[in-house]
Amino acid sequence: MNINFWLFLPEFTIAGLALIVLGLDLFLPQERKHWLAYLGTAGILVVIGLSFTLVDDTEKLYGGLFLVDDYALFFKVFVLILGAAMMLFSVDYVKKHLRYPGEYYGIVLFSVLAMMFMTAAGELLTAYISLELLTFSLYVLASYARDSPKSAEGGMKYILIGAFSSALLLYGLSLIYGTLGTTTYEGIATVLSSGDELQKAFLAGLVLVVVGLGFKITAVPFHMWAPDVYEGAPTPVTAYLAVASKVASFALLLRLFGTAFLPALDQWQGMVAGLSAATMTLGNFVAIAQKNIKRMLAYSSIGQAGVLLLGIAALSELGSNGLIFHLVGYSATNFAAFVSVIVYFNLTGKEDIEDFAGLAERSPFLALALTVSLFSLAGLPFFAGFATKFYLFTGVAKEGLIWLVALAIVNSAISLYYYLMVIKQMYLRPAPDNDNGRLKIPPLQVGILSALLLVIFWVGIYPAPILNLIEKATSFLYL
Amino acid sequence: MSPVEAFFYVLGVISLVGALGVVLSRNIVHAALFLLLALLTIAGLYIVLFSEFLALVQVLIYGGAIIVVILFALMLTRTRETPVRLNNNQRPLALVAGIGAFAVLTAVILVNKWPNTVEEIEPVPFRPVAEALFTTWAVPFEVASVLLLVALIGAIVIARPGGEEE
Amino acid sequence: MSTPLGMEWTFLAPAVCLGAFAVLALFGRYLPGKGSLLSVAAIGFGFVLFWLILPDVLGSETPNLFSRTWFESGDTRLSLGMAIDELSLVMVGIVTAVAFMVQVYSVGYMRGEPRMDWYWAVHSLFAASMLGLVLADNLLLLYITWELVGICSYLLIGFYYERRSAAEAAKKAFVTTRIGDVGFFIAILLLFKETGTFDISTILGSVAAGEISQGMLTLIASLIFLGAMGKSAQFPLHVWLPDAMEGPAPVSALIHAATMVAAGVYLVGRMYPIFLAGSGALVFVVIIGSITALLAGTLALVQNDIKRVLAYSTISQLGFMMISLGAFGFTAALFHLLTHAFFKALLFMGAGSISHATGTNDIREMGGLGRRMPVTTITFMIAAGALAGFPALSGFWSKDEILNVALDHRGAWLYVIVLIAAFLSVLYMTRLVSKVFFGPLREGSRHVHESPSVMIIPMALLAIPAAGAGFLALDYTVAYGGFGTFLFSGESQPFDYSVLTTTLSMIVLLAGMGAYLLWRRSIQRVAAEPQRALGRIYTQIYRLLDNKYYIDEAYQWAIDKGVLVFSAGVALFDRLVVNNTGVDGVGKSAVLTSLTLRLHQTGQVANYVLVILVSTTILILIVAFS
Amino acid sequence: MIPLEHVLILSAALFCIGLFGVLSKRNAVVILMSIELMLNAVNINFIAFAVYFKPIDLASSPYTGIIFAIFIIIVSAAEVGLALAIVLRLYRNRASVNVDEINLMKW
Amino acid sequence: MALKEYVLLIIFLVPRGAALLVVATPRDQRYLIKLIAAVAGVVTLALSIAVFIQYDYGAGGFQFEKEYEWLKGLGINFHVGVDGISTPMVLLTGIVMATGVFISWNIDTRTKDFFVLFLVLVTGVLGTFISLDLFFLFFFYELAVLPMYLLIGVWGSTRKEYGALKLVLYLVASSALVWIAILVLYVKADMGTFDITVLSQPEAQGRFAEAFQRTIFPLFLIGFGVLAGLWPFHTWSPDGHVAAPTAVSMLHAGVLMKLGAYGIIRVGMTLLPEGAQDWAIPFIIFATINVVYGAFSAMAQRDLKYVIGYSSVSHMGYVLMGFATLKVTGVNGAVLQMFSHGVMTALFFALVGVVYDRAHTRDISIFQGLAKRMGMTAAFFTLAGLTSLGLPGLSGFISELLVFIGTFQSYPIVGIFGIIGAAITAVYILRLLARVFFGPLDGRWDKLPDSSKLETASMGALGVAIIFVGVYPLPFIRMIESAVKTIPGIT
Repeated sequence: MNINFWLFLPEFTIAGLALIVLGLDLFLPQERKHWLAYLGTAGILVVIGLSFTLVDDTEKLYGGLFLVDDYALFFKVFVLILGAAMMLFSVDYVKKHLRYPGEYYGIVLFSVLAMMFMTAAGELLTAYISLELLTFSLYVLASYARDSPKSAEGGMKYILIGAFSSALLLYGLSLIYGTLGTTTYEGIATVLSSGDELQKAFLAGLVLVVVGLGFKITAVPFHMWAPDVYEGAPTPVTAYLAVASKVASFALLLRLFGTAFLPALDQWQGMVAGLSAATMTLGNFVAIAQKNIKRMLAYSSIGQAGVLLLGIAALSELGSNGLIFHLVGYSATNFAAFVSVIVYFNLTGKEDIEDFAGLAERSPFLALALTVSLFSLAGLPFFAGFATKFYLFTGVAKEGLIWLVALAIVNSAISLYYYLMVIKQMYLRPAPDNDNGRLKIPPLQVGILSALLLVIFWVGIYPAPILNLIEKATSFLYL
Repeated sequence: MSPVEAFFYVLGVISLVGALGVVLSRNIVHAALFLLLALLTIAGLYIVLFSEFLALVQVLIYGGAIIVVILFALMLTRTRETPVRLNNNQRPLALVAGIGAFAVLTAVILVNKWPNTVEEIEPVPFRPVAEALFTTWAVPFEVASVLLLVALIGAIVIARPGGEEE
Repeated sequence: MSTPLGMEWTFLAPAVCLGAFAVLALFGRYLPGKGSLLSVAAIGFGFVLFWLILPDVLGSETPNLFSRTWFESGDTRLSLGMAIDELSLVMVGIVTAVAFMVQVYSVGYMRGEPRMDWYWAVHSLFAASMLGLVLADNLLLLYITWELVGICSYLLIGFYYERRSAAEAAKKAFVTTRIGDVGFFIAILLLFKETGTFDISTILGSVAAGEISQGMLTLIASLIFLGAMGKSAQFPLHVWLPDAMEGPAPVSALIHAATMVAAGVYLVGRMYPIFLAGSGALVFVVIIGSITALLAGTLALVQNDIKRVLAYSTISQLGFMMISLGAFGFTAALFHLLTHAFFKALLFMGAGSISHATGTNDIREMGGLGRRMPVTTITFMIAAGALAGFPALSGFWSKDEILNVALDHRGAWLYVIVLIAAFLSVLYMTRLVSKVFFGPLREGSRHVHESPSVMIIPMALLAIPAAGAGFLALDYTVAYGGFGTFLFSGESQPFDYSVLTTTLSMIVLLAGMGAYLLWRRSIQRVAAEPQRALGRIYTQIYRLLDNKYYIDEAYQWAIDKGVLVFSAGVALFDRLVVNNTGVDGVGKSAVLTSLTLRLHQTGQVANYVLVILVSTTILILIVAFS
Repeated sequence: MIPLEHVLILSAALFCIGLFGVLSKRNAVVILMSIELMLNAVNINFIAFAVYFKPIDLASSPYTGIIFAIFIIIVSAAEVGLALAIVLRLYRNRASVNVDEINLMKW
Repeated sequence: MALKEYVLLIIFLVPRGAALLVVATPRDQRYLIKLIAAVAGVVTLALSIAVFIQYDYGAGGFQFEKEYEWLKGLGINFHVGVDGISTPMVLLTGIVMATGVFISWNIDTRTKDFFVLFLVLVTGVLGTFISLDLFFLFFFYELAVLPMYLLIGVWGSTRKEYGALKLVLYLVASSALVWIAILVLYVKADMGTFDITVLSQPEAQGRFAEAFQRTIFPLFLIGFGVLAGLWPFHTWSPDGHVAAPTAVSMLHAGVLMKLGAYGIIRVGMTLLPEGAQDWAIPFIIFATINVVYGAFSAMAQRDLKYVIGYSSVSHMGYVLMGFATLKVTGVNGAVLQMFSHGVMTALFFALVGVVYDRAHTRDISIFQGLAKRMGMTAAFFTLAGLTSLGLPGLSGFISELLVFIGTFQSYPIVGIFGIIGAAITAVYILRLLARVFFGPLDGRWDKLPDSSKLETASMGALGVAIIFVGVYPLPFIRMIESAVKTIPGIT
């Protein structure tokens, strides 16, 4: 086998970077550990730069296990950016609340590596093991706040349910392997499109795969771990869980369902549509009653997962473009929301919705950032959320799933209610008398937030360039 | 029924007994030992299925490593306040759900037409498996190694003493 | 005949007044005399213009003037057009003459009042609108000006808006007439629906051609009459007019006696062919007219406010006109309108002059003013005589005409009704005159002296037509064959002299005056002893009249207990049902759903796993075995 | 030869016993043990499929199932290690490893 | 001229640019901020007048068109243009915006935030009126709702949190229906475009079968209707008005509610003519209820703003009534009523704002005789009131007349109710005037100053617009008709 190892350049570099970070950690004094985050970020930027050497390279390595194409490249750059952002907005939080920063950043880098493999996997085992790597990293990160009982509780719930659901996933994979005799996406697609009647065991396996992956993307009814874990985890990790993990999982899902399982579309479309409907409705409704902002955002991102699932349910060119487009907008938006919460938490140590009272006076910028991101999450125009949802919904509607789109739109409207509850606190309520000084936001956080807001506005107002990239990426799906 | 087949059924029954022991035993340490039993008989089943290599791995990793870790953990977390209730209060529901799942899976297995079955199963040779593992499956292999690294670091970071409220 | 000015220039009269309004509204406060001069000049111009175009109109066959598209929509064309025919001509004459006199009179009467720029502006607007009303060749313009005179009336009644009563009276006037206007407006739109035009002559053409069904015409005519009832204060919409006396006296003279309130009569006259075609409506007209005439006549008997007496008298006289119209007496009605305009305006001006001098409107505080204010007294007496039907004075002619048509077309019952009403008018006028001008001079009236000449000259001038306008009924020349051959609907109605009527009306006149004397001499003495049966009856009747038959109370009750309660009910429904239940209920139920739903998240790993397992099993069942 | 279905049913039975354990146990360590049972059941599946089927393409050589099983064992080992570390941490924080007592976060 | 081609873009960009400028201005530079807003307002007004004058209604159709590709994948273009319906609406927006800025001159709490949001609101409104692509129409439609929450919640009064929340949620929820309907149209037409001008062509129309239109039209009707105050979905409106600060009430009742009506005609009736036909009778019944119900509700109110709020509900009923006639004249009247009511109600709210600003209450029952001290305010209030009750010579008369003519052509009974509604309006308006402004002056209001010069000028501008339309409606009607008669299904 002749392998061009240059094609692994990004992965190798990131792995090396992670090891360097872990190594340097041994030598850096405690107060300089945050340099590792900057190092990691810089490294990621370099890797992004390097990635561009791979533009338009299309290869199937190891008999289709590892795919090099623009789809993978798009998502690699995407997750790299997410990883870099995550490290940057973790810095202050890690300094204040967490021990062992070196390992933290190292594991973040490993998780980025895992996500890169997920986007490139062309085979079930590869996909599975990358997914596990990601999940493991997240288990660790979610339990990272050693002093916090909530963190450990979240970690425990996460790993137990995670292990359980990967057992289900594996059982499903075994059934698929058993009925089709192959695990590569290409092979699966070939067998499925041969026109034979689909086997019961395959269908059962398919369901189990959906369940296993549904767990990762917090699809209802496999979502129940999410609120607890999100609430318990250190907030930057929550953001990461809600965004990066979902992006990578959807990258995987989309490739899997858009290539391997595409011929069996009729069998799973209804199921995915049903899950999508349940996910967005439940997530949105339960979010209304939340008091903790992290938990509220957790439910909100469950709701968003339902919206994202629309793209899988209505798998088509427009649908998958819409899915990725929405992922882009969603990532920036949700990151912005979480970063605002992190910044506020760093400054005040509070994270209940009521604690945000008077933020508009105390820090107009922070209030604006949070407002913009919440409005964007609600799918209001001018912000990313509207454009991306509109695109996605149009794609889904075109596939004939009007009822689902209608439900999604109604859900967007409902979601506005609980977002407004936060905005109400920030703008309409005065800050408590004993705690109403102006807040000084560190410049780094201002920078991150501004960048995220820019992306939100950019996607919302002039998304054509991004969509061009997305269209190029999705052309590698067998649609 | 050939001896091999008989062996299979015997082992199967023992593994089931072991498994049931895990979930039914009233003593945690006993449960762990039942697990060991189940895992070892499953290794035996692998041999019946001509996968000696895997049987080896099973015994080494499960029998050697995992059970030990579990026993350690049990010791470290043993609480003095007895009597210990091992089952939660949704047990009847769990039973129904478990049986239901089993019924559905069995139905799937029985209804399904399994294609391409070989006439006679053959032993799985070591060498090609090893070769495949390091060539075709190099990518997952590398990922798995990173995964172990992450698990290691994670376990150390999380379990290392200190930080809890004393 | 050479004509000094073509009648197409008539439009200048309202146009100049409208221009004056615009100037006054914007810059009035900067003009000398707060703009009085401009306003008077504008209407004076109109009065002159009337005489200038008069020959042309008399000599012309076609009553067409000018018409200009205002706007178009779809195939609907709305034009602003004017036409002058005999009817309009008469009205223009009345309006310009009375308005001119009243405005001049105002200069004296209103001296020293605040906001006079506003007063003059509204007067000009009124003149413009009223002229527009009588000249309009289409219903739309007619309606517009109809509303505009209404609003001018509103604004002028409320001129002393700091008085609560004035503010309320203004509101009452507008709202009450508005009720009638609803009918009128509906009628206009129905006519438009039937004929596709607002043009009056076209509409009347189609009516004549029988293009509209009988029932529809009756309906439309009734609706039009509803409008007229509001404007002309016919029962039961008459309640606003007495209250409207809160306005300054010149306003009452002009708007609430001579011109605007007569617009209802004019309207019916203008649309008379429709009434004739849908003749059921005329019965309605005659009944309403009769009720009004009698009812207002009785009410005028007990009023102590001089202007209110005159107001009820106006209502009653308008009732006469309506009776006449309802009895096919088009000419008689319009003739009475003409004479009434003069003598009633004069009466109000006199009343204004008196209250200007005495500082009160209450006739119980007056008395013996005859010697102190000779000109006022004489002119007032002339007008009162005209109203009462004193021979040769204008009212004598017109009232007899009404009696004649009532007898001819509706029979003796109506004749009797009119006679009774006439008797009542003699009675209350006698009461008024004797209380105000005769008897001893009151303590508070020692300083009283005659009003300034800027007031009494217009009065004197107006007294001429008030006395002599009746002679217009007679034919003098071949060209002018009397009022009845000049202004008629259908066929000409030359002056109809009836000995019976004249005799009876003379008897009524004398009886009325005699009755008053009787009243003063004996009945009041009877009334002073309420323990006797006769006294009790008298007191009760008096109370009934004094409370205006409780009509206002009935309205108040209907508004308070009906409209307001209904609207409060609607508002409450809106709050409780639509909003709190419908809207907030949805919101609350969403929150409730959320509070319930979130309980599924128990925090127990085992539950979470169970849910996953059960749903997985179900999904497998569905997907694999469906 | 043992019928494939028998192997599969055996694995299904093991799987469901594991499931039942996960659903009904309080102790986190016992739950982990049950999960191990489930993973072993999956392994039996993979191996059975690997040996019973003819290969159909190169990448999925007959050994795919075997390889899969090897990886699953690796992962489960790592999982147990990590999970126990978390359980230990939890025990230190909360003095309990009974998952039904650990519900600070709910609703 | 080149500039002429871009005038719509410029109009649309002026408030947006101004918003950015204000964002860049330091918070404490209050005067500068107001100045920027004022300049933006005046420029927008001037440009909208220019568009109004330049629009050639002889030629009709869409003018000043510009089209830029935005998203090729979905066929979304940024396509702007105005026709005879949108041109008056743009003018209306210009007028209300400019006056709104001046009326808000006293806002000194969080001035910057206020004007940013205000300008965003205007951007949304203008964007909706000039967009010819359903996507952008909807985009700006929602954008216009968005700032309302904060504008009301922060600067409002009387149950502001409730009012703001209800308003925004209600409107966004209703726009969900619109969104759904838009997507359905897109899919059904299957032409890969959201462009209204394309979707109204026979090719697309051929694909909208009657049954389909009948199903989808109610989505537009209710979705947009909520914003237009359609009964029984109107309750957000009075509450929202009451809670909102003056300028926002002005824009809101004056322009924002028109967006709903505009949506009904521009999208619903244009693209689904047969659907409109089928729903005409329920539509007109609801509109009639609007008129009468709104008027009666207004009569029972004690808060000045509630009166005006419910009167808006009532008056918007005439707009809907006019639409439902499906007659050229009726629809003309409805569109003119949108303009007329916009100006009138803006004036009303400005006046209530002036009174509230000084008296700090809006309770009708405790006012008495304000005219003595606030002559200008009283005069303008009378003017607005007279417009509201349909006095000839003022704009309301013309529009209502046209609506009635249209209604009488098809549904005389409804027309009668409409006229009765106008009479009821007269009752409550005059009661209000008599109560609040006339009668003896209550001592506690002895010190109230009259409206300031700036306020008077703003109100004067609105008054001029009212009278202009009332006296010389010809250009408006010609313009509106040039567009209305091209709408299929309107006879």
